[in-house]
Amino acid sequence: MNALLTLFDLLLTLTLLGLAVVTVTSRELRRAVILFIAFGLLLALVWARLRAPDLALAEAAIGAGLSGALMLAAARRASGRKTSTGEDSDAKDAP
Amino acid sequence: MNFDAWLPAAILLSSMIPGMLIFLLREESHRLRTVLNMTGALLKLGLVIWMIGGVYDGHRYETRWTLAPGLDLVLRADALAVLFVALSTLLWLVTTIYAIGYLEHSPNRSRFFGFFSICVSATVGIALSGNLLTFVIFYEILTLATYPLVAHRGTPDAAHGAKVYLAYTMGGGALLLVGAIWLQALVGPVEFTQGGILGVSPEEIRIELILIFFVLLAGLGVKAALVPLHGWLPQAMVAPAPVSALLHAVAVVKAGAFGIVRVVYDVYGVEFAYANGLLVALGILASVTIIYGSLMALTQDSLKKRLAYSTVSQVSYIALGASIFGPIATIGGMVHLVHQGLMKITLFFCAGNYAETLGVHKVSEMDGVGRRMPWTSLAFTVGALGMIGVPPVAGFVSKWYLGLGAADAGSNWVIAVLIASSLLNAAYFLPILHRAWFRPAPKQWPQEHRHAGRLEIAGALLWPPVITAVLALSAGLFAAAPFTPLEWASLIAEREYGR
Amino acid sequence: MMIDALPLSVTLPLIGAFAVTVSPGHARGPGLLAALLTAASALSVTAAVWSDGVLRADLGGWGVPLGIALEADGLSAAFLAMANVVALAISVYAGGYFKQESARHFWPLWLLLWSALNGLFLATDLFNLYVTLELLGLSAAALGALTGTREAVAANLRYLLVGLLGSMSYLLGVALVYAAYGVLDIGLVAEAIEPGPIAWTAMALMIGGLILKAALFPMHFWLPPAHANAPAPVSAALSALVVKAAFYLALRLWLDVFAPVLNEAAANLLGTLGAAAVVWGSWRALRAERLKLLAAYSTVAQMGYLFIAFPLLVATPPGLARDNLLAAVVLLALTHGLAKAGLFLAAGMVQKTAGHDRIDDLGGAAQALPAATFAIGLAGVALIGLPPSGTFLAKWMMLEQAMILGLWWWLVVMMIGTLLAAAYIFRVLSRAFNREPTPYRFVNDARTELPALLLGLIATFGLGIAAQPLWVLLEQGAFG
Amino acid sequence: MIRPLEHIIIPLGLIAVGGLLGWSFFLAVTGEAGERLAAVALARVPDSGVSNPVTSVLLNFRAYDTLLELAVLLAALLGIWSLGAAAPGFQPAASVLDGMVNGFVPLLILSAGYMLWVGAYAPGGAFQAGALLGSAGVMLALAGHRNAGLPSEGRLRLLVALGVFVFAMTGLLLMVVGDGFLTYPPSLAKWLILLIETAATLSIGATLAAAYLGGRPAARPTTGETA
Amino acid sequence: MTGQVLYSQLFYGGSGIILVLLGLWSFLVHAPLLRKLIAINLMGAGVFHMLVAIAYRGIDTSPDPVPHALVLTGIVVAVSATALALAFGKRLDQDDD
Repeated sequence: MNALLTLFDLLLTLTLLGLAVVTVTSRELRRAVILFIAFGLLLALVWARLRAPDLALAEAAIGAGLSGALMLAAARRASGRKTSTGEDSDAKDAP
Repeated sequence: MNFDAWLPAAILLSSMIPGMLIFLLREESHRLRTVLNMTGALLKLGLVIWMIGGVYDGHRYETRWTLAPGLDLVLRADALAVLFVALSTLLWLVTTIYAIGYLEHSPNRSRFFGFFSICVSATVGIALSGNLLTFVIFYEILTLATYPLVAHRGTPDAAHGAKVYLAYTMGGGALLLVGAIWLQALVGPVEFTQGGILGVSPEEIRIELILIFFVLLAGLGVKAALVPLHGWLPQAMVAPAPVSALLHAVAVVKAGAFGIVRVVYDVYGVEFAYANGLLVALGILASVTIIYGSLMALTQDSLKKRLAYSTVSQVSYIALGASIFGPIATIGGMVHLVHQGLMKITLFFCAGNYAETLGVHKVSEMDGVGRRMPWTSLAFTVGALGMIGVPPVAGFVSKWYLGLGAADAGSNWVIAVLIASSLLNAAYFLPILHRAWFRPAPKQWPQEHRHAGRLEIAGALLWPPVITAVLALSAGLFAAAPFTPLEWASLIAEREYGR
Repeated sequence: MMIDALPLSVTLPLIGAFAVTVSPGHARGPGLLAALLTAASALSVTAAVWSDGVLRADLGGWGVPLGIALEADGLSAAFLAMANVVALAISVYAGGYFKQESARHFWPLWLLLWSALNGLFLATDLFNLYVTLELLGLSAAALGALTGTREAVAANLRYLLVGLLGSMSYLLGVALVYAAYGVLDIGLVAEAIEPGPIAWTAMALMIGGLILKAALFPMHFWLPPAHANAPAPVSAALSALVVKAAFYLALRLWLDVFAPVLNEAAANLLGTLGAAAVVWGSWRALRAERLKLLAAYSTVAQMGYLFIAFPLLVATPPGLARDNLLAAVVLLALTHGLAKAGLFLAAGMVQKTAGHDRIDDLGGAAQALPAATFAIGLAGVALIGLPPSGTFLAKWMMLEQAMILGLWWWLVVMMIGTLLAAAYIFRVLSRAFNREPTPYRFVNDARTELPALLLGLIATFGLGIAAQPLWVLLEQGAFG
Repeated sequence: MIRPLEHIIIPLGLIAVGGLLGWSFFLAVTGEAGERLAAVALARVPDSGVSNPVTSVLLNFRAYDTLLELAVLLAALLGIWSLGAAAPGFQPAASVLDGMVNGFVPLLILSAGYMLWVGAYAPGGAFQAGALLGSAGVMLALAGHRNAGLPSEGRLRLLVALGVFVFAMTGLLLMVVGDGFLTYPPSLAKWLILLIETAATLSIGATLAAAYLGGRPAARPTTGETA
Repeated sequence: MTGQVLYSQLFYGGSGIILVLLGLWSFLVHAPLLRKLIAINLMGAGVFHMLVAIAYRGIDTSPDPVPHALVLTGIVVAVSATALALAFGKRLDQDDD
């Protein structure tokens, strides 16, 4: 059982880290946000595995869900601006 | 409550509190402002007279207030302090009267008189300082309080003069602070003590102590206008006449000179300073300043600038007195603290009067002012003769004691300096007197304001110089009487040398 | 029945925030009432510490390590008192400063910020401190953007992000501490901590996060635009209190948590950064074209002085000298808080009257507002460190100790800073002298001018002439 | 192109930080910490009024943290409001979405209520419940409801600040009439926690939904329903 | 504490540290606001992950509830900060238009 669990742990964590990497390296903003949401959901799963179901729920609902929704709206706005003004949303300067 | 412990503080507050209140007054409240001013000045004078008597009888007046652990604010009335306090109190009263008359129709008087009072409070604080920390505190407050006075007129000239003034005095203040902190880190809290406190210092910090002396001297030398730190003084002439009078006679330059005296006698101790060659250095510096100031005065056509350079020169007599080892020269230096104040304030009052009444600002415009304004010119003449050292005006007494002291100490070169400087003094003052009395008046004065009354000028402007001239004259005439500056300076010297 | 002023100081502003949130149209009355009550309860905490010693409240009755406690010792009581006096003055000022629309946004956020401040000064739990830091950072950034100009919004967004990064670093340190020692209470952590990589890393993370929030050079870049573009009362709070809170926490951790693991290298690093901040901040303040930008750069410099204290504290052996040094540093921080708040409030008045705050064109406005100009002058005296301000005493004591230790270079740095400060302050004050005769009335608008003037007076005369009580206060658990 | 900051200094710094962090974390985990606070906390759960350990920590042992956390949430929302009014209208939703929303929102609200109740003894609680309420609001907003189902400004303000108020007032009342700030009497603990949690849930839900709208609520609501 | 638990704590905690570093890297090198926010959230997730890891005490032992509560608080704080920062960004965008 331990071996199985270890394998499971390994798989979960590798996927999690992989998601994180592609999130921060993703070229397109909207895609990065979606990847970030996926990352949050997977994190919730890992936390469920670590016997933290309360946190899993909260992360799924708040960390991934609401933060994700907020960021998606922002990304949509950014891409809207991109199409309307012709700017590249990624190059858009944050202060 | 112990009155002795409160008297120094009361003397300080008697001008501080009116000053604070005056800030709050509206511009139009002339009468209330005058009442506050005069009440403060007279109250202070009364308290000081009380204190003079007490100190003479050996009373000990000391206010001690702990600012923070190890840092005490000490106001103590010893003989030297009283000399300076009495001078500033007396001249403040006179100058206040003069300033009320001088600024009668000009704006921003609440601000002016507020800072004026604080300026005097700071001077009194410097005089009464019982330790180096307190001295530094009031020295800096004096800078702060005089800056608005120099800048008061708000013209570009005034702004520039104030800036230069501030740059010099802030720099000096910083040096003084560094020296004070350094000294305190070495030897602990520095209380002013007759005979000094460093006589018993260990040998291995001797070099550091000597270094600190020069740091302190540089800090004090700025206000005392020692060459080459005198650059601010002629620039600060843009201030209104009462301010110049106060700056030159009482507050700023005197604070520096007084500080040098304190450091030499009550911190280092005259024996320590003598033994380590500090006095020689100070003497050379003072002599250079005396000669340089006189030479510069000779070349100025602007009356106020000529007087300013004269101050540079004259104030250094005080430092010179401190630099000669021996009680007689000490008396000469100390008494000059008062005498120079009386004479120089007279001269500045008169210069102000000429400018106010006739628009005369330059020496070359002074032809015939004697007949046009006889009382003012008489006062001016007394002051000028005193500066040269003509008996029986007060200046003669100072120079006489300085010379005697120098001879006593075997410093013949000092006598040479004195003679040279007196000749130079004569060279830049006598032509003025000649113009004033013996040259015909021009048909048209540069800018004449005819005074409506019986006198040549308003009473508030005339009486102050006349009074100070009379005082300067009497200080010389009755020099041997009790409670004259000379007597008092002898008392100080006696106590400093422990004889 | 009992009333415990410790939780009261934190919750009263919260309840006030509720009141002004639900009645935005009438925010000023309840807001001022809440301000008054909050300040009263916080000052009563200080008074109680003064007379009875350290105060502690176990919230929830569980006690440490399980529960969270609030504690007021001399150090927290001193900062608490300063912060609440300043905050009260800012509240009164804001009552006259903000108009209808911005008032409704200002008051709830301001009370939340105040709650965070009091919570931070009283907290003893490392994680609770994280929450107060976040509350502080969020409400401060939101308040800073209230002017609504693009510069303000952009600068405060940057401030928000930097603050978040700082909090994150701090939180990482907390996680490490909990992992290693299993407790979060400051006292318990201090008992458990021992020198080693864990403690060093945790210290670096936590203090590193805090110096980001305290705007220590070179992490100061976010401060000047954020503070200069905020509304005047908010600038006052940000410069006087918010960065000071981060410094307080760094000092607290340094003294109470990491005391066993301190080393000279870390202290010298902080001191060197502080020295750079002093010189650079003062220089930029001198070059600043706007009054509020000048004040903001001056904050950068003043924070530098505070960090110079660390190497001195480490080099001084425990005893009277170290106690005095600590008190001097606290005195410096308190004086600066009062003075800088006074400066910003007065600058706000001048700005309102002149319609701008370009220093070179201030002439008439400065002369027409004697009280505000006086407040700038008094605050300036304290910022320069001239007598009779508290700063003067503090600098004197710090420098004397530096000289006793033979560390003369700190004296050089501080004197350079002092002279530069004199230059930039008098650059402003010189504008107050103008040929135009202006109708002289000392006070023109009491509600906005008096708070500024009072803060300046306390900084310059209160703390400079009567600093002794601070020592009495710090006797309560802060010395040792 | 090699930019030295981005390609050399930052990665090297990160490696250093990572190494230090990893080393310290390794030492911390393998060190003497033992059970940390687990045993203490778990032992006191029966006294806390709820049986879910996380809820007992959140609402009882470390309730003060949670109070301030609600304040953080409120501060964020007030900050958002101070930055301007909500962007004018979302696009009208597709009818399919609308129909889905109509079915989904009541379900979310129902599960929020359940989650709030169940938090006392099982995974769940105020935050999760509030998050569900918030998602209901988000969904409504996506479906084109201009106010995300939130009430008018006056009531909305009450709603978002309610959590902080109830929490703080409970604490103060307990201080005045009881044993101390937020010190629940054991017999009442369960109900007080439920009261606070209910208020907190409403506030969290309303705050998150309002935050999603991203600006001050319109002066006049177009829809009257509450979330 | 068994070796298995220790291993899990180290493993998950270590991956938390990697997440922190990833987030930090992204925060430092990416300018757009949204990317910075994702980065900060990622860092937060990393720290929370560490806390969850040290709370873990084995598959059949109750975990330490204290870090769980901390993480829950942290999640709410993070979403608050994200929402506020996005509102700032939105305001800037509006000003640009």
